Amino acid sequence: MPALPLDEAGKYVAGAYVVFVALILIYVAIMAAKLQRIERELRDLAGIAERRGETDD
Amino acid sequence: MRINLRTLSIASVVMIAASLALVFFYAPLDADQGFIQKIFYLHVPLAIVALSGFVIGGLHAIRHLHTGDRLHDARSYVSIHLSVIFGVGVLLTGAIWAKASWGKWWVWDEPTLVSFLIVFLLYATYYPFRYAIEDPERQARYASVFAITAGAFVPLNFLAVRLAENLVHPRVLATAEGGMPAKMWLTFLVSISGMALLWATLVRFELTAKSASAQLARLRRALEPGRPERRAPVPARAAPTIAGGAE
Amino acid sequence: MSAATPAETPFREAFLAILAKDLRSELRTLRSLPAMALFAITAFVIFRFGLDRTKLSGSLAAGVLLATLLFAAILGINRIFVAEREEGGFDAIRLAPIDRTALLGAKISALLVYLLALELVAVPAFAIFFLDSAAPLAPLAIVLLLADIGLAATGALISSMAVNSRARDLLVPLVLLPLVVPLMIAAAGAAEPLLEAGGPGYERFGTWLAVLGLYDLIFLLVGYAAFDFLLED
Amino acid sequence: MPKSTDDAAILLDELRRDYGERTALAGVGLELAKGLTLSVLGPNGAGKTTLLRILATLLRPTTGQATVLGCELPREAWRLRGRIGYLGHEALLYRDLSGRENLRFAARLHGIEAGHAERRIGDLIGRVAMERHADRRVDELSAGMRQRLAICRCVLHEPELLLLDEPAAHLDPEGRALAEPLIGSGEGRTRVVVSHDAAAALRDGERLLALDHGGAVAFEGATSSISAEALTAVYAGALS
Repeated sequence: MPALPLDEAGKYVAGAYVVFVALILIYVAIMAAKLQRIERELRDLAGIAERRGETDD
Repeated sequence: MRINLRTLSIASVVMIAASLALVFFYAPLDADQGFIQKIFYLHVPLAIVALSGFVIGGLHAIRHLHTGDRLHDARSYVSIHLSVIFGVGVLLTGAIWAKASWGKWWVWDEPTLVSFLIVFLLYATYYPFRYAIEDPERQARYASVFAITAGAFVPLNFLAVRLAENLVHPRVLATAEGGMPAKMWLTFLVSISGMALLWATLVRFELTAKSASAQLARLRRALEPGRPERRAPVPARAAPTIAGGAE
Repeated sequence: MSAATPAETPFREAFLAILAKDLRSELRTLRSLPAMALFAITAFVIFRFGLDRTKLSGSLAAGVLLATLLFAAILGINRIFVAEREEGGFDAIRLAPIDRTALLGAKISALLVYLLALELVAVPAFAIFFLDSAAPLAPLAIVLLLADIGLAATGALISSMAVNSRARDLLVPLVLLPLVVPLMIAAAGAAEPLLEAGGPGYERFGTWLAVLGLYDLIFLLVGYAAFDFLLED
Repeated sequence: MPKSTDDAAILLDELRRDYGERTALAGVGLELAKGLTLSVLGPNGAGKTTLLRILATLLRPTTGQATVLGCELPREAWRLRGRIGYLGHEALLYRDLSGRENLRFAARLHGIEAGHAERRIGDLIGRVAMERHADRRVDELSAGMRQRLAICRCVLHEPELLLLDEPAAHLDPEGRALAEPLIGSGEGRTRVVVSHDAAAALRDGERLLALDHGGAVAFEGATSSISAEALTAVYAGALS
């Protein structure tokens, strides 16, 4: 198979690298959603801890 | 596993940047494949790292069964999880490479890629398998047995698929087996190191996230003892009413 | 210490007890075997019309036969541990002074008996439906026996785990199918020349038998090593 | 940590078992001498069955010490198997086999020589008055009959320690009377009996372990040191 001309080949190579970057970005997005959930829970718990501190005094 | 997450992150960024620079500005054009061959530096490291990750998942699973320490199960799970994600990348970049080289998105006579598909299909069942088992301790043990079984499967599968090929088609990586120029080798080695570092970083990242969730659940239990836990199969009962009443 | 530790029941005795129990149960209730055989015959009929062929040979014959046997086998594999799970057999066996591997060994053997019984019906039916001569059947039996051992080993291992999950009937085919791909590759590789229209050929027969044997060995060993952990709680 | 003595059948120290996030047993400690009966009392979900399953080597403790008949669990569990008679909620009988076939199977697993096993099985079936039903398939039998067979299975191999989870369940008065000589407190048997009935627990056992929700110990000691009224009062709200 003869090598593809550069402009043709470039599309495929770019495609492959875009796939790789996209995959990592999707992963980051999923982890970001998880982080947000953790943050929400933490805020919730911090509120509980604070309220408890007030009633104990 | 002792290097901290920050160092690991920086190292993988540096290594991947270096590998990209080498791939596009240093490595020579391949005589047969031309520019298309650049996919090699992405596809092959992804595949090797994913397969190594599966094997590492199996090794952690052995340690888990050996010691009974659930930490090893978490490591096994995260290793397999990231290798599955890398596996998606392997199949997609493999398809693109096949299209560029042969004009078809999928070819059945490339044994390495076909083997990888089968391995990927097996590991994709790890999730439904794992989450179908309710008791967390048993889940961890069964998942470890799965990881070990699948780990033994990987080489056997490569052997069988390789033998099934009548070796009519020359392999794409023939250049890699024959005399690959030193510049290509260097680029390849840097690429694979970068990919391995990326994998390790993400494993650490995911483990840290898992641990954070677990600590959070612990905190919630400590702060709200009476509240039913979300993931517990049986809700915890109300506080004891009869403790100390036995006088 | 007053009482001495009672001797462990010999492996052979425990193995035979469990195997005999399983076979007696199956003979009495016929829960798995008729369903497996019926499934196989019906699948042949479906292939007859799906492929629109009245004669099969070579790779097509090997594929139809092996795929049918595999899917029929899954029916039996699904059920092999159900009695232990639902009727307390796991507990009873774990309370006894036996090597737990005897349970796995007995289940693998019981599955092997089921598979051989299935093939005793399905393979002659396949030959009558689709083949011109019975010549390939003898060498085919060797291939099927080796494939059955591997299928029984992986099947028993996966089934023992699936039976303790929420999705028993789903997990066995889901996990087992990719796991037996190498087994199918090797069995099909050996069976294809055997079933050629011009009479059985033996191209790379030895290589494929070696792969089958290797597969059997590896998964028997994995089962042996891992099974104890599956019974703990 | 208490030291193991020769006449202690069971020695527990800070025994704990978690199922994931949920605690089933939270630090149980006790000692039971050979020849005595320990009654275990508690509301549903207090870890009674969990305790019994740990003692039977069916479940691993999460933390803490458990020594049963001189074997440390779970490390020496293999030495203990075959010396315990366990009667759980489930009869542990195969429904497609007859009672006699089930007992023969159990005897083979326990390595009992065939001739001896046949005599022992015949004797036991007679003692629970199941001669007429022993050759019927278990799925044709009533719950009470299954329980009688389960009792036979439990004592078939002449265990040194009986672990009984509500042994009277499903049994009519006749069945209870027949079961008593086999699994009752006579003949110096060492027993752990899980019960729902406070009065029966006090009557049957020398020692009492009362568990609370979440597997906490509410009372542990000699049955003579607590009156039925006090115990009933303690459990009035919790027991159904």
